[in-house]
Amino acid sequence: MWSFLANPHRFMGFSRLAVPICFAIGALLIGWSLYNGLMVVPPDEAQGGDLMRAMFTHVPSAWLCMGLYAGLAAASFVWFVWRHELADVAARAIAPIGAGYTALCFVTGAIWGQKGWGQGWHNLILGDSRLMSVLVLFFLFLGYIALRAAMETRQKAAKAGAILAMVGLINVPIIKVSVDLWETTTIHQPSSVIRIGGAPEGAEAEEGQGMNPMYLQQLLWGFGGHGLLASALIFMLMRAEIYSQRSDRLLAARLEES
Amino acid sequence: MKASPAPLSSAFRQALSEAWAGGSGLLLPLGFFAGTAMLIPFSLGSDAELLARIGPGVLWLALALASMVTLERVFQADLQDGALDLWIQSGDSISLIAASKTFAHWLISGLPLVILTPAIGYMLGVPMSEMLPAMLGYAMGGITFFLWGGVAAALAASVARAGLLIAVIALPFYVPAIIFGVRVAEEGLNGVGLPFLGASMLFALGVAPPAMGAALRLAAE
Amino acid sequence: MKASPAPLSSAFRQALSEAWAGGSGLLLPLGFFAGTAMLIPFSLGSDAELLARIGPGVLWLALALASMVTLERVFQADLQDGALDLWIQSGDSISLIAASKTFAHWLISGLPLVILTPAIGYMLGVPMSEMLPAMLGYAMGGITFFLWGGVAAALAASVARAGLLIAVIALPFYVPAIIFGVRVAEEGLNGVGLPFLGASMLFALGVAPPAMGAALRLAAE
Amino acid sequence: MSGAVLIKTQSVGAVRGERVLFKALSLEVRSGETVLLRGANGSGKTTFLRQLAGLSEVASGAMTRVAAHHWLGHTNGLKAHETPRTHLKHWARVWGSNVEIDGVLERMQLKRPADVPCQMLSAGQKRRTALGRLLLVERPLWLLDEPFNALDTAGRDLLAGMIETHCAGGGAVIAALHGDAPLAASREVAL
Amino acid sequence: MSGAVLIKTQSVGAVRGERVLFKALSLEVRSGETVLLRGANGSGKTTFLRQLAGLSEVASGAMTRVAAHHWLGHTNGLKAHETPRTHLKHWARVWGSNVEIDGVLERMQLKRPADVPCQMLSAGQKRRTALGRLLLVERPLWLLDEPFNALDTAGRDLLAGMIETHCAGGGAVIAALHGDAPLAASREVAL
Ligand code: HEM
Ligand SMILES: Nc1ncnc2c1ncn2[C@@H]1O[C@H](COP(=O)(O)OP(=O)(O)OP(=O)(O)O)[C@@H](O)[C@H]1O
Ligand SMILES: Nc1ncnc2c1ncn2[C@@H]1O[C@H](COP(=O)(O)OP(=O)(O)OP(=O)(O)O)[C@@H](O)[C@H]1O
Ligand SMILES: [Mg+2]
Ligand SMILES: [Mg+2]
Repeated sequence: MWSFLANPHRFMGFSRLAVPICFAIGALLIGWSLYNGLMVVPPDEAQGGDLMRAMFTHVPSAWLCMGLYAGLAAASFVWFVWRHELADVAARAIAPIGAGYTALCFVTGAIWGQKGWGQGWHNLILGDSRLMSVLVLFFLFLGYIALRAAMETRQKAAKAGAILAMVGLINVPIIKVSVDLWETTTIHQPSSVIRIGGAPEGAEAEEGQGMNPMYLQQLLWGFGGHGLLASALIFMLMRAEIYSQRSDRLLAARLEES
Repeated sequence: MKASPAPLSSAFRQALSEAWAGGSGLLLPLGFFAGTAMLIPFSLGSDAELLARIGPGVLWLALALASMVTLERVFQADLQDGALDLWIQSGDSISLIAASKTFAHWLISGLPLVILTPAIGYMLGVPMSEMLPAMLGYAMGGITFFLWGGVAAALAASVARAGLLIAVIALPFYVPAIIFGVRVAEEGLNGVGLPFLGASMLFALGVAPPAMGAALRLAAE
Repeated sequence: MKASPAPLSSAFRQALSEAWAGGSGLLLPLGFFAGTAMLIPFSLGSDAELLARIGPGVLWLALALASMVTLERVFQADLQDGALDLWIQSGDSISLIAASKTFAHWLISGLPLVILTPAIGYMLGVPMSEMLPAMLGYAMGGITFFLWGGVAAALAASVARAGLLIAVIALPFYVPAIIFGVRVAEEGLNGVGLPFLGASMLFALGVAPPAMGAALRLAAE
Repeated sequence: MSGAVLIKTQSVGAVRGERVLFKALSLEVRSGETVLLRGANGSGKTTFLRQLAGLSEVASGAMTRVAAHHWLGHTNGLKAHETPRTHLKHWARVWGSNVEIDGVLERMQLKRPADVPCQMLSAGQKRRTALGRLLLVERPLWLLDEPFNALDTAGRDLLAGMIETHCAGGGAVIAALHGDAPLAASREVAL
Repeated sequence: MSGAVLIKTQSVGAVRGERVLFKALSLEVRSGETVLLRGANGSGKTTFLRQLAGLSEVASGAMTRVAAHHWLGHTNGLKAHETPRTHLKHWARVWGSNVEIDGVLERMQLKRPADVPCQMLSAGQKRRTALGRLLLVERPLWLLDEPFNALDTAGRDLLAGMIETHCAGGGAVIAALHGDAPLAASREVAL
């Protein structure tokens, strides 16, 4: 599909349909997960009571922001090696959305943590390794956006951005390792989703934070919804960029004539 | 020396658009201060009480850094591209022009710390009551830093790679502002820090522009 | 790409003399670090125990700052005066040339902190046993900083006023080195910090030069 | 030689390093004149022009400046992020000029790259932008350091025309120049 | 036209911004030739030269580089703190040349300012220093962008002589130039 879409014309055709569809389904899924998450499922007192309902945004956005950085690096790689113009358009569009989801992850995490971690937990934002690595990810996005904005031409912005995104990707696991090795007591809970299906009920209960399958369902709906929403937003930005490139070209052609 | 405000406002505008063009507007300075705040716990450890106590002090270093990093190239670029020659011959006070350029750069690169102070302070666990004094301290201290940094940058304009030179010239001048600035944050608006911080800012406002002017004339020779 | 070492050593020598000429030899970097160390008690208060605990961490920030301030102009000047064009066409690997320039600048602007560590540490009351690990940490961390700072500076070489941009790009890359560097100082040479600091330095040594090379080629376009 | 004196130097000298570049240089320029400074590379033309402009100190002798002047040095005075239009607008504001910028751009044949940042302009386009400053406000004396550098043939003719018009209108030009000039000099000064 | 081909382009094009500067530019330069690039300001001479030198990417078409080249652009490539002597020594080391630097300085008439930092040199002295690089190592192809700028009459003749000798010895020169050249061009290419 990717080689099929590499042609901007086909992309425009595809995305004209894809944007509204992704928007609609994404909104539906997010709405459904939020409705269930906020209204239906019982609050989990062990995890902050009603505040834990932030989870249905927090966890999808946490997954997405990491995925989007990988996507940014992949698009940059494709552009750098094969010079597919569309890959650069995609990279350019992914960056602000990725930064947005990183911020969303942080904000929802903060809301969730309000009660769960007790008063004054925010003292620890800068002292917690999980939180720090998300913050560093945010800065990688930010640096990428700022670098692109500072370059004079689109070509240069594309190339400089690609170099930074690729180098940054290899830096991500290092940051992850270093931050985990950093002497902090993370108050963030470890990954639990993956164990939900496989682990026996007892083991979960033992942990005292086992995830109710009902939660998991909403999480997955939410993840799907946010994934589609992010795709729709990215496609939209890409379309805007392609339009502006086209109009630039038209304008230049008209100047050339006159 | 004419008294018309047009040259000053144009110099201000040009510097503003220069600072803006160099880095996607305010996003960059905001990112810079947030980024430095992010480095603090890494280098100082994650002890919450400690962070709340010294974090704001470290941000003074970030502000000092921002002033030097920003100003290093301003006058040197003017010298190299010949714009300084034009300014000196414009018939307006080169001191005032330099001051208004410095002010523009403070707006872009120094003021964002003031704006970010509540957010960073919240993350570091600084008590709410200290926030407003801290902001005032960063604002007045920032202006002072940028003025002295401008003097150092003007003095170093004709030296090829002046980065650390500027720092060494400027740092001693930063000391009073830091001392009083920290005091303002600690003892609030009623303490003795505020008038002294104000005095050192006014002193910089009075002395730095003519010094910049003289240094720039010298650089153009 | 020829394999002769002459171009690399010449690039190194040229950069060394540039750094030396730009700042009256080693005096300036030494002054810079001593000056920053002097500012620490002013901004953080004079509690002896506190100073010994966090002073060394603040020096990490000073080192990060020195790397950025120093490198900002290096590649930008090469671009503006046309020397970059010559390097790119010299037939040698521009990556290696950039790396050797970076190394020269580290020697002048980063190494002095290592040399000063005993003196500053003594002033701040840091225990003697932590001195050697701290020096090792500053040395290896400094090389890492300068390499990543070089990448950021090369990426931003064609941007007019790139100071803060370079900082924002480079800061995330500084994080691992700071974390491990601080650990090395705390837990000594036998801890887990040293191998990890070494690994992140080696990683930078492997990845940064090609990235600098690609970025410089782009800047010259 | 009937015009009013615009600038006058009396046995001016310049020292660079330990070297005396020139001494006892006396010059009187009146309105209507085109004075060319001639001399080998490094003979001190730029130094003298900078003294005339008040940018460098005079080592010995005296200088009387009567009229306002325009300056164009070896460097163009353009900022990387400025476009020709914003550059000219900026100096028009500083100098309090009401000239229409579009007209100046037209005259300097800069219509096309009017909105391209100077960083990306060709050498000649940069020079033309700098020359456009001369048209923003009327100033009797023009001090030009190798102004024909980087200009194409059309640009040379354009500048020669500008100088001619300026001198015919009571102005004067002092220009450092190498080789043949496409303009009629009323006087040449050898350095 | 009997010399060996030194460089060859096949319908090369360049795009700047959204503008096509030139397209389908084909050129074959053989040893012994002096090719002048002509064109108005902003027509793309510098861009084309940078493509020939491998500094800029070619938007379309193909380029075959056979021989090594020397490059002299609008900028001289001098560092502010370098003197002409250290600059030439530096590049001689990089390029593995054993030429005597004193001889080159003599030839470029730079004996006097040989130890003055470039920052303080006159425009023509800087240009001469940059031109001195051409004498450090033999390279068949010289790519020169307005090389006569800032040179005085003696400097022009000097450079014209250098170019003539170079071409007579089997080299070739591609130079962008405005106005009359003090050298015999074997071919002119209009952009
Ligand atoms: C600003 C604060 C926070 C940030 C930056 C943050 C960041 C993250 C990140 C990056 C992930 C994905 C980790 C992974 O899948 O490996 C994640 C997942 C998660 N977070 Fe947070 N978090 C924050 C606060 C919180 C709080 C306060 C809670 C609850 C007490 C929480 C609960 C969770 C849960 C349950 C997951 C899913 C874990 C899994 O199964 O993978 N987070 N968070
Ligand atoms: N510190 C110094 N020591 C020795 N000589 C110096 C010093 N500073 C400048 N000079 C010399 O002063 C002269 C300055 O000349 P100037 O730039 O005025 O020449 P010019 O006539 O404009 O030459 P060009 O035609 O090349 O532009 C040069 O010869 C330069 O070498
Ligand atoms: N981003 C851009 N948008 C529009 N035009 C651009 C852009 N970048 C460069 N240009 C144009 O590309 C051209 C570059 O020309 P180049 O420097 O090769 O000219 P040249 O023939 O060397 O001219 P000169 O004789 O003045 O040196 C200029 O006309 C410039 O305005
Ligand atoms: Mg001159
Ligand atoms: Mg050109």
